[in-house]
Amino acid sequence: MSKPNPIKTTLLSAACAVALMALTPAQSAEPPIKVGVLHSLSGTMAISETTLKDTVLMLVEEQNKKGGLLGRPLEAVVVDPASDWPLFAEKARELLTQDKVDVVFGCWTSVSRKSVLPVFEELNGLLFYPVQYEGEESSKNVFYTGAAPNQQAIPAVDYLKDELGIERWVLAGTDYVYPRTTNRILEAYLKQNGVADEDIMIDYTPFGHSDWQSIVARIKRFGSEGKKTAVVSTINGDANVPFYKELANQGVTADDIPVVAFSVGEEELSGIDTKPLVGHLAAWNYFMSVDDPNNAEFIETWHGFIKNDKRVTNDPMEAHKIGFDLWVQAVEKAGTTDTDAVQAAIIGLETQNLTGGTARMLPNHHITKPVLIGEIQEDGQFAVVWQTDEEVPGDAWSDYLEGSKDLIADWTPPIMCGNFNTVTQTCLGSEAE
Amino acid sequence: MVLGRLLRDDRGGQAMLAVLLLVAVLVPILNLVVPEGNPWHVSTYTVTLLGKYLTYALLAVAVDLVWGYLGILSLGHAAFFGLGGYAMGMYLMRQIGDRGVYGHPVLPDFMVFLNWTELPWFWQGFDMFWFAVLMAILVPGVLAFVFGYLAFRSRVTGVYLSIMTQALTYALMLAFFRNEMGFGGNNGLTDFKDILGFDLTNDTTRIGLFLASALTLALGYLACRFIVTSRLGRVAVAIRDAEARTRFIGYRVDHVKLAIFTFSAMLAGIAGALYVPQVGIINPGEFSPLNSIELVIWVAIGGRATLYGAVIGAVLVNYGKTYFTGAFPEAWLFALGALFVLVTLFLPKGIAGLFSQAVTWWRVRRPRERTARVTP
Amino acid sequence: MPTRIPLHRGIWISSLLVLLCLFAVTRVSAEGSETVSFEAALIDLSDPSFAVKQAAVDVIAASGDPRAAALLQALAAGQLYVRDADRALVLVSPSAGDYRLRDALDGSELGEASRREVKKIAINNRMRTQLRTAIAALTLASPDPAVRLRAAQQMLGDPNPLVIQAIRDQLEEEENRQVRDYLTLSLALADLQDPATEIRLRGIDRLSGSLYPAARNGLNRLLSAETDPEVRDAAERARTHIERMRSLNEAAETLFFGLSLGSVLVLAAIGLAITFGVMGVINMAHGELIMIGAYTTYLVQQAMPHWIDYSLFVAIPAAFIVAGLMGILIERTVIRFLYGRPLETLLATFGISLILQQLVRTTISAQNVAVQNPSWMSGSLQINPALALTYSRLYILIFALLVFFALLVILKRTALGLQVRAVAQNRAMARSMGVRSGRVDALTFGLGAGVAGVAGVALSQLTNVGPNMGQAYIIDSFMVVVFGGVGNLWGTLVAGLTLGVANKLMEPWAGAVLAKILVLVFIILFIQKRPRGLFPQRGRAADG
Amino acid sequence: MNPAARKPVEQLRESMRRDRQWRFMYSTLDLELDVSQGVILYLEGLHVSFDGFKAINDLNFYVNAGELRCVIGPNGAGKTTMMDIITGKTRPDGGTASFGRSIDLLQLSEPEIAALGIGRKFQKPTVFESHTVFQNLELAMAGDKRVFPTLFARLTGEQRDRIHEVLTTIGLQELLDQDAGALSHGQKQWLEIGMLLMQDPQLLLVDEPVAGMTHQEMDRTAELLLSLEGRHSVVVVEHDMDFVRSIAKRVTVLHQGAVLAEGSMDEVQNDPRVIEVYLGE
Repeated sequence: MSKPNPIKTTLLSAACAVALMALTPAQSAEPPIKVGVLHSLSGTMAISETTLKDTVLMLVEEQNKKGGLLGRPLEAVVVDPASDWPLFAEKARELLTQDKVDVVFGCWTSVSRKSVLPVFEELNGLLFYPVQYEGEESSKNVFYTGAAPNQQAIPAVDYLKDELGIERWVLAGTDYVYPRTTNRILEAYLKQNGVADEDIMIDYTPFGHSDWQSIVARIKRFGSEGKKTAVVSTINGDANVPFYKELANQGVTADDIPVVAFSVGEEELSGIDTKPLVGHLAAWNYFMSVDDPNNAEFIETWHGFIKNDKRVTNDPMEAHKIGFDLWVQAVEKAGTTDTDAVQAAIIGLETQNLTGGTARMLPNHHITKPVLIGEIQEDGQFAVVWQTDEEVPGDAWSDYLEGSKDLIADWTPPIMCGNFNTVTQTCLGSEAE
Repeated sequence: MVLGRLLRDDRGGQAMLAVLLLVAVLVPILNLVVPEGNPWHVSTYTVTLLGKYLTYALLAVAVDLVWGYLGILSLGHAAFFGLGGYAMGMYLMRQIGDRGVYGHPVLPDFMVFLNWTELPWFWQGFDMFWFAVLMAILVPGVLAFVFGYLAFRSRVTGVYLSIMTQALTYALMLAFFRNEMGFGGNNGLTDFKDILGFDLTNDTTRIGLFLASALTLALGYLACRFIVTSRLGRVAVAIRDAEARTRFIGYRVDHVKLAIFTFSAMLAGIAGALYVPQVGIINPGEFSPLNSIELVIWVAIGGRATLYGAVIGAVLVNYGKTYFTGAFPEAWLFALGALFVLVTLFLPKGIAGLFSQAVTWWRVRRPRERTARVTP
Repeated sequence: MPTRIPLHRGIWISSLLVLLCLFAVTRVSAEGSETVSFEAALIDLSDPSFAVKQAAVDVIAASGDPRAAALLQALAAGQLYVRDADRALVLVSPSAGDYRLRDALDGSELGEASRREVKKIAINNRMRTQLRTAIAALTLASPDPAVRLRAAQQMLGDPNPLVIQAIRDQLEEEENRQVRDYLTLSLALADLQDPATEIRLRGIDRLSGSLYPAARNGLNRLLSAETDPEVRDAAERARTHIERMRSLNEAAETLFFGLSLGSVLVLAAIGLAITFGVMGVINMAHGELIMIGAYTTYLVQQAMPHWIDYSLFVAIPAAFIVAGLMGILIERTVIRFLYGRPLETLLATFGISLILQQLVRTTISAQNVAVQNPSWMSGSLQINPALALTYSRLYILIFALLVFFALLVILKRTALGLQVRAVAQNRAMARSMGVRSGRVDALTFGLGAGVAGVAGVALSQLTNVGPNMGQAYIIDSFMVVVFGGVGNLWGTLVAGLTLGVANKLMEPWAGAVLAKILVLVFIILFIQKRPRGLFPQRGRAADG
Repeated sequence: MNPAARKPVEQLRESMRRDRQWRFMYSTLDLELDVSQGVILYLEGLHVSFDGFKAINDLNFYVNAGELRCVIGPNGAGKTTMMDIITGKTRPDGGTASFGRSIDLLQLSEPEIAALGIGRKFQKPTVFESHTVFQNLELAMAGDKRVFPTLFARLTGEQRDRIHEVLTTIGLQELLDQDAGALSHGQKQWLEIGMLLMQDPQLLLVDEPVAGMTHQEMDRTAELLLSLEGRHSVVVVEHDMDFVRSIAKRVTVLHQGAVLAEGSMDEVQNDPRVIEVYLGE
């Protein structure tokens, strides 16, 4: 049973493939800088994560066209954690110890991030995490380029409240940590804004829930009591199709009861018959339809790379783009790929958003983002109907939750802490060491 | 001596244990003594990987005991494995203490964020290692006992039983997904710090866990051998082949089934308890019915009704998975699927069957086959 | 069409429009634009800013121009485009490949145009609401009852006196029952606001027994303000009456939901009832056969994009054949070697299911695919204002029963059925009596697989179609078959519907997840009581 | 109280008998077999019907201790069903079945009945095919058959001797290490009878022992059964008249679930009803 580690061969092959793909003009003798890609290529999450894998490969290729980094070529190392959470931790360890990658771009679900977090902290690696998430976390080794709740949920609610005059709220979500946290934050926020208990309905469903009859009926009743009602949906990927279909069939249209979703983007829509969804909303930090030169260029390169101009771009892709740019800048600034140096260098760096404005890496390892509300159109794209005037800084610890309103994250001296309690002036938990 | 008796006519087992011993001795040396960079160095990554395989192997042995010898196809052993895992996970969570992100002295992070004020009753006592281990064995045991008592008493057999065990693990999965259950919902339990005061991230700790797994596997294997070589084991096979007859010569079939089923469940629980600290996370995915089916397939591939076959099957299939998921991410499911089909079609006795056939070929005096023919 | 408005009603409507118009003008000037004329507003419609567009809509609505209604309807329906060349507004209908253009105002043909040349006028929720109100005002007198109905619904509960007046006039003319309901309801609601007690009482009297949510809300609003005790308890009584009737309807609704969920379970399980129940094959690839059916639907729709409404009638036989052939293939290549070893069929078919999934991932795509609902499948059948049955569910319920009885007939009445049962009971005997058991096995399995495929067509209308969809149904299917009693079709039907209803009855107080768990636990305990399911099979064939 | 009410009350009282209230409160071992009347098996007024069809219809049947009784009868006469009732496989709709005078068989489960010393051989021989002949006998051996004793059980010297003794009785001594699955049809029959003997039962129920046997095998079987007479009570159900004549002293003829005739072979064969039944077919 004692055997030479199999994975080496694997990754070499994968790596070679990529290296070939990325014919760098600077074929220097310098050892390449390794970029790990940790996205599921099989299993349930493959639906979303495969695209992100391609995105990183594209970014690496582009960078190599520019002559690599520090005069060294970049080399992507791809592994498949197969939507299996323990496997995520295993593969992360593999990337960091076997392949000695300098940075990792990866993960989608919260549980996968939670699963790899200890590994990155133990081996002091770098992870760029591109998906909107529930917050309540800030690790020295992780950079959160997706939206924190205050960069997606709260602005969306503000829009519904102020622009559409919504008075009753249905918070519907799949039963896992992201919806739970988001809804608890929203509940607290709404109550602060004087919404009464009986005007908030919270409902959780299991993953891939497919029979929405009763719930939609309840929503319909809830909405038929005279006050303008909206649904704030944190329903996870697969369950959305039957949900929207049921809404449409029971005659709930976007103008009676609009649904604003946080997990439905261009990629998801491409797999849905959009007729029943038209007019419903989504809150993101990026829409493919945004008219901006950077965005146009990005879409063009993407279509060129994936060799299919039907493919859409979406928010997590932009997040990877931003993360990658910032990392490149940081490495150049630090002159090395050493983790601590890059961590020190990256804070405060800025890069262009694809939707205009700039993204800045904050001391809490989150970034500033504009928030856009889009309405779903027949063609599966979003028409932007509202957007924040300036970028919103990502907030690691929500101000609306009991446990965390006193916490801040700041990875610059003197605090250097992911969960610093401003009241007791102490750094809590393990990050203290 | 006992060991001798247990391993008589069990060449496969002897070989397996020998290899296990070899690995258990070599790996720590190659990992700790041999410096990194040296081609002989075994990375900690590989060590944990092996540790994981060993726990799977133990699980497979447990399944083979009930399926191979008792003829009960349990599609619910992942449930017992998972429960054992959760028991250990709860202990590890309690060990985190106030090092959680919210710095709460007692409550694990996910409880703080669910606004829970104090520890629910079923989390009491899990700060003690011995208690956690006890629970890792008892909880699956009790569940198996209750389920088995109902099922075997009312003579639920064959496919019905299999589907019921599947329902059991499915129900558990749904239950553990619920955050109200107080087991961390979909995220499960993770971010463990240390076990018995040893830092989990420490190489020696990992080696320790690896050795523990190896030892437990060996002991578990011998325990199962002891059962199958005893008269009880022969009664079990008798039940598998002719249940009614066994009843008529005066054995309480339901009692025999219950005893062995429960024991097997406990074994699975132990496997789970060893699995969690090595992979660093336990979540409801472990209860997924597909996992249960998959581990039945390990046994089938290794060779039903040969305990060492189960070990081989578990290690091979998982090694294959680790390899294929990296080698050809797009095609590995084809490979796996084809493997299952071909083995059932052409190797009804699995790999172990191949061995014994090979042996019988060149051995003049045919050694008695204890591996009974596979009958549904 | 508004040309045919009788004079006196025309006056009212135009005065109503005038009011809207004034309203609009103030609004528009607030927007900082000076446009008031109809033509100028037309130009504004193609403006990117939603604010400007809204202003323009108000103007158009108020202009009293005969073409307004048609124009706004086109805008609401998303058919209104602007031609880049001359910024002229055009009505667009998709034609082969490209667009067919008609002048938005006089409807004259403008010939073909490519997608590049025209740009759609995007609207948002606000504009939709605004448009509906405006259109309602313009079309209340439309000759088409359907249009009038929509208008009446839209105006429901609008306190604006002019609107009320318009409604009153329309009511005199109106002969369509449904429209009358709405109009009278609006008036009743108006009555509630009336200072005069007896008028309020009249309103309450009219409202009591009406199931429209608006009625109950009206009463609630009244009760929150009302002081007069007489009116109060009249309103109270009316409300309790309404509530009782509503709760009755809700019960009926829940029952329907249950049956519908049940029918889905039955559909998913019925194929398994044959492959597993009759042939004793633990077919883990069953879910994937369903998936194949669903994907067939998708491909059929791809093949006939302009005939979505008929696609299902093509898809059903197609799915049956494709899945059926796949089933026969599986049976001939793998399963036939495994008869009498049911537990090993489980392992083999599980392998097959993995292969089929990955096959779809690689050949079609890892993403879900979009299967569209035919128009006749969407929407719902309004029994009464408080109870509506969604067509898709209704048809699928019926469809499930059809499939079930079709199978029953095949198994009980046809020669094949006879042979199937013969082989199932005693293979050797059947053989010796000249039944070609090999052929029968293949056909039986093919039948089961085909039915699974047909189920896939139905499911594609309810949920998403992707490589993993099979996994979602396999376990439930086995539960249903085992619960019903292996080898008994009736058992499967009863079991499926029972579980569906039980699930839905529990869902309101237990929540979706807990309900499912409870159902599972119930099944486990039930099987302990009756080890062979609801309708156990007699004789030796049952001994698995 | 009125007589109508009495019967339920009786039933209640019966069901409330303290010693019968909880299954675990009494074990089968303390039930003493009482053959003081010289009768070992009483079947009285038994009724069984399978959805309408009366398989057993007011059957009264007695077996004396130590006798060898043959039961014949056309198909569907209820022979096998009778065996099922005795061994607890089938519960009758009415009537009583007791082992000796005191032990009510209808209260007991199959293993308990087996433990009391009623052994049964099935029509179709069922032995444990993946065990050796020796192991088959070992498993059948009388003794404590609860789980843990079985787990730690070791063969003692005299147990071995007992097994070998039986091996010789059934004439399989040189095949003791062979897998039972590899035995011939006849050998399986004998092995099964051997397994019965290992339980040293009071009463053996032997169902069609010679079906599909060669003549030599039949003779061996006949000897075997005769050799049991006296030590055990044996009930043999058989179709083959020659065989029955070769072993029977008393013969019972079942017809339509009831006893049609009883007596020596000759008496029975000359009984007009019997002839009518057999020729009637």
